[in-house]
Amino acid sequence: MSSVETALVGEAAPEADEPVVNDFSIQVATVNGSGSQTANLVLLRSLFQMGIPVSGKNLFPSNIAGLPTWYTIRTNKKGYIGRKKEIDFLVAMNPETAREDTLDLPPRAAVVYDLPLKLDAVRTDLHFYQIPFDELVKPVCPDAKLRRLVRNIIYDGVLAWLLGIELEEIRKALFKQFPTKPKAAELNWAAVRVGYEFAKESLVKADPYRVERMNATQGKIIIEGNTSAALGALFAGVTVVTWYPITPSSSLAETLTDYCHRYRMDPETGKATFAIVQAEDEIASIGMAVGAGWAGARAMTATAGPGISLMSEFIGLGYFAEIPVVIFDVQRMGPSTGLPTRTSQGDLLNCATLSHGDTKHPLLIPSSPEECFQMGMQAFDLAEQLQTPVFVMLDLDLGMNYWMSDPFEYPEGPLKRGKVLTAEDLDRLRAFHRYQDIDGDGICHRTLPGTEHRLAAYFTRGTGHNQNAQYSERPSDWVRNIDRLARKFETARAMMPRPVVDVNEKAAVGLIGCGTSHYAIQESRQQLFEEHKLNTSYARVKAYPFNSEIADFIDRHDRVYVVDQNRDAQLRELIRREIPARLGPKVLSMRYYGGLPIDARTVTDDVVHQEGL
Amino acid sequence: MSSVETALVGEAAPEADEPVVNDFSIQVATVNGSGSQTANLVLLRSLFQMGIPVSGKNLFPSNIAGLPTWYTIRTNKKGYIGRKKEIDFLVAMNPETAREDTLDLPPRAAVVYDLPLKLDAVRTDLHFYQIPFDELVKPVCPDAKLRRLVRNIIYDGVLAWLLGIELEEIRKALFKQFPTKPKAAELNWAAVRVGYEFAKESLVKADPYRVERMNATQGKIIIEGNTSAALGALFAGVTVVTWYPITPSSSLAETLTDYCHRYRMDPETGKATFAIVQAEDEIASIGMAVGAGWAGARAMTATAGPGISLMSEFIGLGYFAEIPVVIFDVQRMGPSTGLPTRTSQGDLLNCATLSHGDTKHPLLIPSSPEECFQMGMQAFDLAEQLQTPVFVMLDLDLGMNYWMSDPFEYPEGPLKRGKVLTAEDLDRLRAFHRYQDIDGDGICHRTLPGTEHRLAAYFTRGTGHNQNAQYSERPSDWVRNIDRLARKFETARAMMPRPVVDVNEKAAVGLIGCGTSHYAIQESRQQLFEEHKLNTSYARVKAYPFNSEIADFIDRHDRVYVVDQNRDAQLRELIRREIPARLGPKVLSMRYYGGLPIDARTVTDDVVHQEGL
Amino acid sequence: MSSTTAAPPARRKKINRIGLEFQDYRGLKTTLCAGCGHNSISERIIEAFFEMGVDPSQVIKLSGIGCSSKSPAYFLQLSHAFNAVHGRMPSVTTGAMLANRSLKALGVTGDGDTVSIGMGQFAHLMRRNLPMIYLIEDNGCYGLTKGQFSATADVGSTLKNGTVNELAPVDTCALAIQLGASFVARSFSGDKKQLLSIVKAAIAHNGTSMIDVISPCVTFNDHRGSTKSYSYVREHRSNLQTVDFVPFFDEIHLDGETEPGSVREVTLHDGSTLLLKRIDTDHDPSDRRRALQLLLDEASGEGRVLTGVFYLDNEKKNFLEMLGLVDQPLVHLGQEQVRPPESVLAEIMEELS
Amino acid sequence: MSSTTAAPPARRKKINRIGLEFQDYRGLKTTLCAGCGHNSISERIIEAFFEMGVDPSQVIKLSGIGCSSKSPAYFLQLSHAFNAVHGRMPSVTTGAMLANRSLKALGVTGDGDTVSIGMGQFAHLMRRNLPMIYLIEDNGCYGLTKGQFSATADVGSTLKNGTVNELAPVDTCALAIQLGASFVARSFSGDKKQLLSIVKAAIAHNGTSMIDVISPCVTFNDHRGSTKSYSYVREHRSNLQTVDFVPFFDEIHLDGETEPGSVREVTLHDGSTLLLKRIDTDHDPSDRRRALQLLLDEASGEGRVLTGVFYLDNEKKNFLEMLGLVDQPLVHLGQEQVRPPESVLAEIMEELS
Ligand SMILES: Cc1ncc(C[n+]2csc(CCOP(=O)(O)OP(=O)(O)O)c2C)c(N)n1
Ligand SMILES: Cc1ncc(C[n+]2csc(CCOP(=O)(O)OP(=O)(O)O)c2C)c(N)n1
Ligand code: SF4
Ligand code: SF4
Ligand SMILES: [Mg+2]
Ligand SMILES: [Mg+2]
Repeated sequence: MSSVETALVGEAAPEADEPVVNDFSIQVATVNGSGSQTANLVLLRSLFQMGIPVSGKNLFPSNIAGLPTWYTIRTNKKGYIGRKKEIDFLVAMNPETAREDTLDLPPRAAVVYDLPLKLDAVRTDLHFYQIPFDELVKPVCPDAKLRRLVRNIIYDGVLAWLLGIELEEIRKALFKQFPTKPKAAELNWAAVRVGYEFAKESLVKADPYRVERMNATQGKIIIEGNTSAALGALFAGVTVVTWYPITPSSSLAETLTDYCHRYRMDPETGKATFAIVQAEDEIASIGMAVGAGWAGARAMTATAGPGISLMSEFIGLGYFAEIPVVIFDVQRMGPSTGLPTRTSQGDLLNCATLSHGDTKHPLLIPSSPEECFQMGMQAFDLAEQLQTPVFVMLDLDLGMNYWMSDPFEYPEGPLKRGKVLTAEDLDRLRAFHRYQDIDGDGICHRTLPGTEHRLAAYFTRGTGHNQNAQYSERPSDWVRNIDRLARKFETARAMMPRPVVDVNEKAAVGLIGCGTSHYAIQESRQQLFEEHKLNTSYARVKAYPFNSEIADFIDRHDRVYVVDQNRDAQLRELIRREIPARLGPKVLSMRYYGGLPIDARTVTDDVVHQEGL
Repeated sequence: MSSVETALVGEAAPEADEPVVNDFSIQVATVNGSGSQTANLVLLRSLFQMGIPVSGKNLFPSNIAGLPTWYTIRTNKKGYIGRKKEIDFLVAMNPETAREDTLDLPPRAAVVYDLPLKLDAVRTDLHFYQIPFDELVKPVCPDAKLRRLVRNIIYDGVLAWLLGIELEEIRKALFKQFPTKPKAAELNWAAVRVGYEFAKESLVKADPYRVERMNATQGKIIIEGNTSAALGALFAGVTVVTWYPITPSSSLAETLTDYCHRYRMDPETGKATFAIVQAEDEIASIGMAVGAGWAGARAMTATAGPGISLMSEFIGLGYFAEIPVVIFDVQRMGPSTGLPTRTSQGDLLNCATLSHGDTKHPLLIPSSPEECFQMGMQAFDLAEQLQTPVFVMLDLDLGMNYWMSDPFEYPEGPLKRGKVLTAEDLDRLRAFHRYQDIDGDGICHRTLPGTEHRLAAYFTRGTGHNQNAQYSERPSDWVRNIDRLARKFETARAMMPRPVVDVNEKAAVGLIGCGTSHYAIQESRQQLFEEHKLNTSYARVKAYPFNSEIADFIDRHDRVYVVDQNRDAQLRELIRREIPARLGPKVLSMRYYGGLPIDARTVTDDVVHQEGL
Repeated sequence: MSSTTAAPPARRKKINRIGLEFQDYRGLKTTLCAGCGHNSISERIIEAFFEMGVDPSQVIKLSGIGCSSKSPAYFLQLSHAFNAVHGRMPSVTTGAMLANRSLKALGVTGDGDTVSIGMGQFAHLMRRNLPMIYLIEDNGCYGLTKGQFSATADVGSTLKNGTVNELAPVDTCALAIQLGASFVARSFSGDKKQLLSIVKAAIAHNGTSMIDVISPCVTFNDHRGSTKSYSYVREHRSNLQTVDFVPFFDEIHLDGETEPGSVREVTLHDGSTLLLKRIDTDHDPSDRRRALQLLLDEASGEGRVLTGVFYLDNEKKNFLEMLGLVDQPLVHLGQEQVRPPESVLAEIMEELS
Repeated sequence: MSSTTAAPPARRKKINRIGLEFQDYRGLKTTLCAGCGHNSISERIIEAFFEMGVDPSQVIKLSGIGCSSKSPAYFLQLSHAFNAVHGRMPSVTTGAMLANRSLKALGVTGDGDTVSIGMGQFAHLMRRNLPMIYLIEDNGCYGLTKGQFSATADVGSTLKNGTVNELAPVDTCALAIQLGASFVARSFSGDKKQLLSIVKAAIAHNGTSMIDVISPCVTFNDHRGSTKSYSYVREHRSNLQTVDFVPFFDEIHLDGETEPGSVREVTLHDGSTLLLKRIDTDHDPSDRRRALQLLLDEASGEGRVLTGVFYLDNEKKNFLEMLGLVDQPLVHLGQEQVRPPESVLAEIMEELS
């Protein structure tokens, strides 16, 4: 609303402002299914190629075509790549939202818009650049049917001139987008140039935003979290992948499928060294994964909230029957079907104790593509070492958006396959008790079906059992068994990745967060210091269960804010459960759950408010 | 083991001890499917009819016939009817377990056993009564095929003589068991008399246990919790019941079905004023209940842990789309299939936040048949008033065992149907916004399908929506909506039944428990005082979310033990979540999870240990 | 809302037998892709309910999750709607009908929603013959999740990326007949006349009307290589009969050139008439055995897409009749009808004492 | 364990072609009711695997939840077993076979486990034709939960308390054939010879062998009024053929009095032979159309219980073949086969830079 008023207040045309270099946000407003994706990625890439820290976030509707979509690109010389709340530079292509998008802008922002929209009539305190897209596209693209798709990339040319993006980099990025389709690439490249020429001839640069070459992306890659996690699974040697399509996790399974077809076909026979099955639903996909894990495969599934709920019964079986399986949960906004194309951290609590009865499950929580890759691999080791379901908790922002990253490192050492007894072992041991805790770590030895030995067979069940896997209703057998499972969870605690802790000796206030909250927290810490002289420490949780470092971190501060991208402070809830109760009062909460990636300003404002600054 | 040693140590035959009147436990060990159920119930009833406080607990296997079953009956003049750990009087009929059962007895216990078992050879420190059941049954029951079923009731006659149970009461109880089968009753009655006569002629009473008529059961009833809950639903005017069989909840739905056929057929037409459907599974049963609740029916389902897990997705929909539905969860021991015929409180945490995303659900937790009845009714009022799924958390002990109870009181006042707008209302209001919080309590008005009015229709969905129930992905719409749901949960808090609080001014220690833990806690408080001079206060939680009284209770004590019949201290977990963090350190935990109903001694020993007494 | 719905001015004035305008049967503007088969189906639903003069306040629209399952937002704006969870529309509809048997239920679903995740509930719904219209918008793929194969994809059909489907498709019509549905038909979103007649017949029927409508996904499954594309279906479709419908409130006129014996007149539950005009061979829709035969042959045949009315049983008891419910909808029963009197409680307590 | 299994002394010495004793194929002592049909089936399974000389270490036994699903504890003690959750054995078996294609999978389930809660997974398993034996111990009720009707209960069949079933039963064989199973038969726990031959044929087959075995529940569904009682089945059963089985390692001997043409010799995947001797009419088990016909007629007929081998397709690709997996079980692949070399990661990183 307030923005509306800003609009009504007639203001003088803006002065020529101080130049703002490599530190602003661009928002491209289009409709989905209009091929704007290419134009936006080319934009992103060319900035990246110029060595400027950059991030892109796609805000798309839960539908296939024709609804409003916003793509925001942020450049930041300091390397802050979380979402920026304010838009500095708008590219308005969508009649449906153009007016509102313009009204929401802060004063002095710049607007590139499609001529018919007449946005310059909406406000007087902005920098407007009017582009006759339809007119410009005609000469480039005689075929009218294709114009819809080529039209958009013209704004890349316009922006190139306005922001000082090197055309050559745009060209490079563009041809990278069409590796196999040179004609399409040429067509688009022509469109880019037309936009550039038009801008050069007819626009007067008035806004302060510019880019300049830097050296901050040297050797980096650009990748989505889902692709990274898929690569993790690939290099973990996954053999059985069973899944059911659901946004935002589908692309994880689909990318993995592509990579498997490229790199996991047996060279001699040309046959597959993996099995990927699109199951009939999530109950079947987890059931297959559990069956495969039981039989000795490195098995996984990928899903999102609704799938997690459906998998609940099977996860309880996996926990109790002690079966290794990896579940990638790419979190979207729930409850229920909720907002399938919006991000959240709303499944933490549910996954940590999924299923009825007393259950606890390890969670890995990556914050970056690199961690998606590493944890994507580690999850399989942990699942097999612990003989239990392990969750990798991504979110839509991390999974489906493009991120800068250092290249991934090739894993060292052998796959950790856990305590599996072979026929030879059984010969040596002369006895096999499936659920006997020989090592005292709560983890017992298992055999795989097909092991050629009279002692190998055992009976796997979700019902009460004794150390020999025989059915038992004896209270003592029951208690011994689930106490051991609790012990196993303590073993897991020590194997989980440790938090990343940055203690500021001067800080009385600490921040704790996980996953994609990281970027907002990082930037917020600087804001808190620069704007309010508030020193903060920061601990980023990478897994559940937590180890003592989290308690120590809380202990050494007066107040700790746990940042959650959910309503019910789920991460804080998990932390509270595991720290000494005396620390409880120090643990405060900062929550955002609007479905957009959390931004630094929101964190800062909330903390400032709670701190009474 | 220790008991084995006791056995090996030869001891002198016991002295004639002091008589023990109306304060002992009997354990009948048989195999299931052997008709012992009748004999045991007759025993229970006749003691009840003699005015003696009594309880019976059936410890049965998860199979249909041929496996060991134990039935324990406890008489206690003080009225403590929780399970008693020690067995004073054993009736050994099952060759498979007889020896072990005997070895487990404390010294000086009495044993009635079947002649071939020769138990007197096992120990010398017990009172043995040997009965030739096969021989005795022949004359009574010429038909050899029937003998298996009649044989057992002979021990009722034996016990009648040994314990001083009035034959006439046994007769009464017996004929009550066979209202429609006089011949069967007569046959069994003859068997009882044979047992009695045999005992009188050939046994010498040596053990101290006796019963004497009291007046403590005047006007009381004997009933199972499942039957009580079914009656609650019946008198709540339930109209749609959809379920899927699962132990220990099946009898709830089946008893309700019987009562409905008796009392809910339309007098004129003889047609049903209810719909009861055995669905194909739990996803279908909750789906049907949700559909019915949406359409305006008083709808319910009944299930146990595995069913709860399967219902997870639909419960999230019910929460988010705001649909009234009642779920009876008769808790059994999990995780997974676990121990289907053992009791637990292991679903508390799972039900409280069932489903992915941010969800919270009200739980009612009855401790007695009366509360099963009351809460069974109240749940429907709450569900419709709050427009949300409401859980009634029984457990196997409460649901499937027989309990003494005061007769139920007929409910007063009208059914509370919640905020439903009729066509007339709509005429008056001239507008309808499904999700507008007019009253500020988070609860909005709904209309029912079929309402004849142009304004009545709205679109129910599990996806993001605005106040008019239209699809929306706007962050502001989303946040407003789920903040309102959180507000609604606070409204629920005030509507939940308050805890039963008994503060002992002298007490530094408090106990908190729920459900069937009540009986053990009650008795344990006396043990703690009598044996250790430890004064305790007690708060029994009847529902989640809790109200301030629980925090106040914790606040006024130094240490509070929360009693949980699960491994992970689930009730304590829920309490910790809701009380001010500063109270956290006071909240300690006492847990039992062996699958038998928790007993006072176990609570006492644990508290004594933690208190260092 | 009206602002977002665009009715052709021509129709504006048209009034049906219960005095409602065509407009009243519309919904919000579709957000599905332009050209999506589902949009045509929505149009037929609007026409059918308008022309039959069904009171929209007595209709409930239910669906699962998918592009198809979104479509209830785009028709019958005056009817209550329930967009449930993926694959579970059958149970929700069953519950709603148990609660209020006087409602007219229209369930719209997709091939993924029904045949993949929804198979179990679909099967048991058919078995119960719940009175409802069960309409599958069948495009052989998962539109909303970007075009993966569903379980109705034909052998050899390809995805845009070239992946070939090897698993045999599930024939929803054959299943429905075998499992107990009492009205089973298949149509094509592109055949206005046939689809309209069949939807009307479903409205007139008492029992489960299972209609599988081939409804191409223009964005993900309309390419060459797909057997659910517009062009493929147009080329390979063969009609079992010409389907005409005459509502109970109209006169039957057989056009002149129909020679006697070539048309089967089937009277439906509400008195309306279904006119099935023979094309090649004559098919008696009450012949369950033969209907299954036809579908089996088709499945084994060379990619022929057979549409028409396969099966109809007017006599079969529906689920609500089986349950022996009072005529009055359960939701309309008063407290005195649903809460037994104090005497009953006393009697029960007495038994338990 | 041996202490709890009681083998008839006579058999002790018997050795099969891989040198194992009969004893080795037994399991724990049953805890099911005396007389339960499921126990007879366990006996046939023991005999079949022993006589076929299957290596038990290469067999996996899987089940859901129910009395029937408990029975894997009572046979093949040397085989790995997985007693999963209710109705989901198909997915668990699928996963296990994906992981290790060299295993022989035997799934044992109940009518409730399969046709009620398990319908969805059952349907998709049949469609995939996963190589496994899928054996339903069908008693028309839920034994373990005390006898409620399942979805295979016949119309008019009664519970012990008199309740009558009105819903038509689901024919698992007809469904299996329609959905794609390549070997489909029905038998009776009381017919040792027929059941043994069929189980052996299932062992010999490559693909999904769906066997529905009528297996009376003596405790809850063996009363008069039940159509799944021993007496009812004995009285109403009619055999499609006499079924004999000759393993690949034995000679075929047709007994003298079989007149030529009356016996169909079907060669199975492993070279064994199934001998189907005509009784009334001749049935070609490769005729899918006719098989469905038979089952449909039976369903409409007067409570006849038709048993025998209905359908067999030796050629049909199974699911693992469709997936084009390496011959070596995936679980046996070494790290070098499943983790691509460093060069691959470098190549991918290059593409993404
Ligand atoms: C439990 C669950 N699993 C997966 C999804 C993701 N999902 C949404 S729509 C859809 C498939 C829809 O296919 P179909 O029913 O054929 O509808 P169409 O879009 O093709 O019309 C899936 C898998 C979901 N919403 N819920
Ligand atoms: C998810 C779930 N729901 C319900 C149950 C309870 N339950 C156990 S066995 C069974 C039915 C078994 O019937 P069937 O498969 O026919 O086996 P049978 O006992 O008749 O051999 C049910 C409903 C369960 N264990 N799990
Ligand atoms: S994606 Fe396909 S099914 Fe979905 S709306 Fe577009 S065309 Fe229709
Ligand atoms: S209850 Fe029925 S099915 Fe279960 S074991 Fe007994 S006889 Fe068999
Ligand atoms: Mg589809
Ligand atoms: Mg059964």
